[in-house]
Amino acid sequence: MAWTREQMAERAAKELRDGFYVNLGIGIPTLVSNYIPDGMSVQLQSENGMLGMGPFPFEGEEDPDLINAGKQTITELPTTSYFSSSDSFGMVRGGHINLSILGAMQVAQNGDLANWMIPGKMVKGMGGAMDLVAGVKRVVVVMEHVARNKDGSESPKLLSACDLPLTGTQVVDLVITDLGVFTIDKKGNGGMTLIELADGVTEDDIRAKTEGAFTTRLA
Amino acid sequence: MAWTREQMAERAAKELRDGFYVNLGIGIPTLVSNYIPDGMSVQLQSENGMLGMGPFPFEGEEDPDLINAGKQTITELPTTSYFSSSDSFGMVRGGHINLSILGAMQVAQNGDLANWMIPGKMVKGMGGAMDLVAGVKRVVVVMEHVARNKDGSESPKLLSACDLPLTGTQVVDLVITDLGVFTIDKKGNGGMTLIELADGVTEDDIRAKTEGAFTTRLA
Amino acid sequence: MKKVRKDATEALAGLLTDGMTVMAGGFGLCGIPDELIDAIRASGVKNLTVISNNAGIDGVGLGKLLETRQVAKMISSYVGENKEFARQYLGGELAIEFNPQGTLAERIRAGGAGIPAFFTKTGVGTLIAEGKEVREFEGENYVMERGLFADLSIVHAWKGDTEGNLVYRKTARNFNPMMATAAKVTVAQVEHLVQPGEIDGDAVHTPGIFIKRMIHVATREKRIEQRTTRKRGEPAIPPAAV
Amino acid sequence: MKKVRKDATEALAGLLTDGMTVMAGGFGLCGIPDELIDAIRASGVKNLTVISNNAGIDGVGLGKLLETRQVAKMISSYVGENKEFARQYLGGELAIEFNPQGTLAERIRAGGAGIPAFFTKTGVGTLIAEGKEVREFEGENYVMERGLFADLSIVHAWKGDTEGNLVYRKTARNFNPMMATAAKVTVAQVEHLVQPGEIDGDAVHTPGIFIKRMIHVATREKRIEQRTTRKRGEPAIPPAAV
Repeated sequence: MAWTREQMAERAAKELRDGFYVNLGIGIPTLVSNYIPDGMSVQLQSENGMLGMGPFPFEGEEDPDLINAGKQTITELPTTSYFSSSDSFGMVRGGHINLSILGAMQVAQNGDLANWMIPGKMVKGMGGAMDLVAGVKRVVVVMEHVARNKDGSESPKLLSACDLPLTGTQVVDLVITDLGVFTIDKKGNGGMTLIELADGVTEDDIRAKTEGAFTTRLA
Repeated sequence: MAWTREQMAERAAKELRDGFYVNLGIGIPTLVSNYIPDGMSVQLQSENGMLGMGPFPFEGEEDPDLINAGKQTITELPTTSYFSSSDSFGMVRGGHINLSILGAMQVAQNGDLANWMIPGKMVKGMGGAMDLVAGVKRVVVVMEHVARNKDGSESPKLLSACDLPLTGTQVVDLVITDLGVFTIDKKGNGGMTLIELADGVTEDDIRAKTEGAFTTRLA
Repeated sequence: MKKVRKDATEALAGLLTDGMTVMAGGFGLCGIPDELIDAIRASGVKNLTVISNNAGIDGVGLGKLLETRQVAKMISSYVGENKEFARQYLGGELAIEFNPQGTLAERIRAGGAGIPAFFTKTGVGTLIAEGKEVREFEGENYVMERGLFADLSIVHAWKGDTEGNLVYRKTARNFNPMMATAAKVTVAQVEHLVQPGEIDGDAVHTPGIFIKRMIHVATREKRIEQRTTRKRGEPAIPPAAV
Repeated sequence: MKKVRKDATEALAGLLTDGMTVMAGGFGLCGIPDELIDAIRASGVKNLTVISNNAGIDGVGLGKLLETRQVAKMISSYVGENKEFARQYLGGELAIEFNPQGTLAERIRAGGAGIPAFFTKTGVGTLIAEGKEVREFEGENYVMERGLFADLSIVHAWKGDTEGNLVYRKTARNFNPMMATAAKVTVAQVEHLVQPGEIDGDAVHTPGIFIKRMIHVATREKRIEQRTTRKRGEPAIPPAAV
């Protein structure tokens, strides 16, 4: 047993607080918006220049001038404001966004993150990921616990050190995988700590699939 | 015989070109706007955040939210745009303003300019002057040729080197005084050149009142 | 998350401590957060470092905080219009750090945008560059200036919605937008308080993310520092030639 | 001083030279100056360095300049959506300099604002920082990045007056405002051309000073890269919870 994508998103939503401004990456992080508690005010930032991102438009109401950072058509809300890319990343770099939830290829026990480049493969670029992980106050990674290789084998993604080129160093605060939840003391020496297990998952299951060192302090 | 303030302003207006964006300092430079030729498009920038400065308002129509950098009430034009102080000085520092016309206490033959501080006297601050002289493409100084001291004596203002604290180094392109006009090769070694005499003024008159070195090349 | 507070005193509650750094928007008396300044005066908080382009005039704006000796230091570009300022400054009671106006604006913008330092050619070769790194880029010299970040920023806007989205009016914009981004907490006073949706998203100058608390200020007389006018029939100066 | 030109070809006349650097606004296909790109293609100018967040898609936007091999180098943050791009890049025909998106935006803004270099924490400890100065401020490391300035910028705006004052629409703003400030010459295409006075001075995003030439573009179909919709009755995702 492990968490589904939806359950991972639901768990990530517990990191939201009333009044937060949040940037969600593509993939599972996008699903987090389904689990914002009723009555909680959370404004979503899209780094291409928008605060207060609304839902997808109804069919036929798409506006080519209104897209998110994943280039998907979206809508605006009464609270929406638009701004330039430099103002948008001033907001990001300046630490004004409370929370960034994003995916990763690898996370190291010191909070290093790799999610933009695999040597030997076509590199598409880092987009805004390096700015987000460097600038946002709190960075939450949501990812599968292991990578499934083409030959059917599995490779750990929670490592003692990333071997892929980094997106940022000592930037990750929390990792949510399909097997459990880890905190990382990114600016200190506290390392990585397992704090929650997915339903039916044991600490031993996790140890078997985790290359990085961690201590356990389950609630 | 020497030029009046109005004649100095009229001479300075000859530096304007169609399509120019211009910043005018307080005092004589402000008068330059009286001499913009008919049909020439010149937009005046006010460094507190406005492009397209209009005339003073009619009595009773003053708007406290609409002032220039001298804190005077002004009006807007159809072409007017407003922006923040950082955008305004981005415009200045980035070299987008074609011409700055301002007053000075001292100008040196290499283009150094002093106009913000007299040691021993209450210092009010440089305001935007340092940014303007450093950033604007072409800097024209309009000033009296000599300073009149309290005891009735005169001190030259066109010097081999400024003795007052500088506003900028090698920044002045042209100096218009009540006695004549000088070019300065501010980035090269060409020094200062007298190119025009006010009506009835001789080169000897100017030599007698100028401490800085200059060559003469009258048109 | 309610941002709107009843009045200036409530909006600043818990935010004021002796020795703190406060940014205050405005240019001259244009676009100053006067009601918030009044509340700071009433609080009695002392030993402030105030970052503001100017220092008000006697009895108006920051001039009020000078009268009560609540300001220990100003970071400004021009402070000419204030007798009480001059008295304290010449008497050594008040420190002042002069910044070129554009450098001041950019330092604040940098502080808000997570930029700890930048290079500018403003001030190279002058007193302003003393003790600072000067470096050559492409054959020209530039001085390194540092970002500024305050404990509190107070700003004035023309219109704001309850989300904190702000719109400024004409030259009352000036330093307000950058200051709104460059403090741990920013409090705004707005002349017109509206509901979300009443401000076009394209017209927002300061997104609500930067505003933690806000108040609606009843219309009060705005002071004019230099009332300049022309008579009907007089030539238009500066010109309307476009 | 007439800024409005008849069409894109006339607007770019005399401005295009082989080997030049061109900034092109837009994010994905949103807010791209497509008509000006078409005219650059038609001109046949070669060996361009293009600064743009993305590289268009096959047959659309900058994709058109890739097809004709007019681009020698891209400075971008993300270039994923283009087969022809991938082919030329993997074949060594096209150079690419990746910049983090926020660093790219700030480098352009710096270039336009006369800032030759600034420090950012983005990219510290990554490939991006290699060969660049890293410096500590207040206990944290930052990498020095340089301003960018182009020979030509081409931008797209929703509305513009004949003075060159521009207003962008929604997320089509993106990189356009900074790019408008960061080139020797900026040419704008506007969807709605109006007379001075028809745009409120408080609503101007790009003041006319930055725009040297402009064209009115007849409405053309704007392309959508990722058409995402919801059915009526479906829950709103992302949510409208405010």
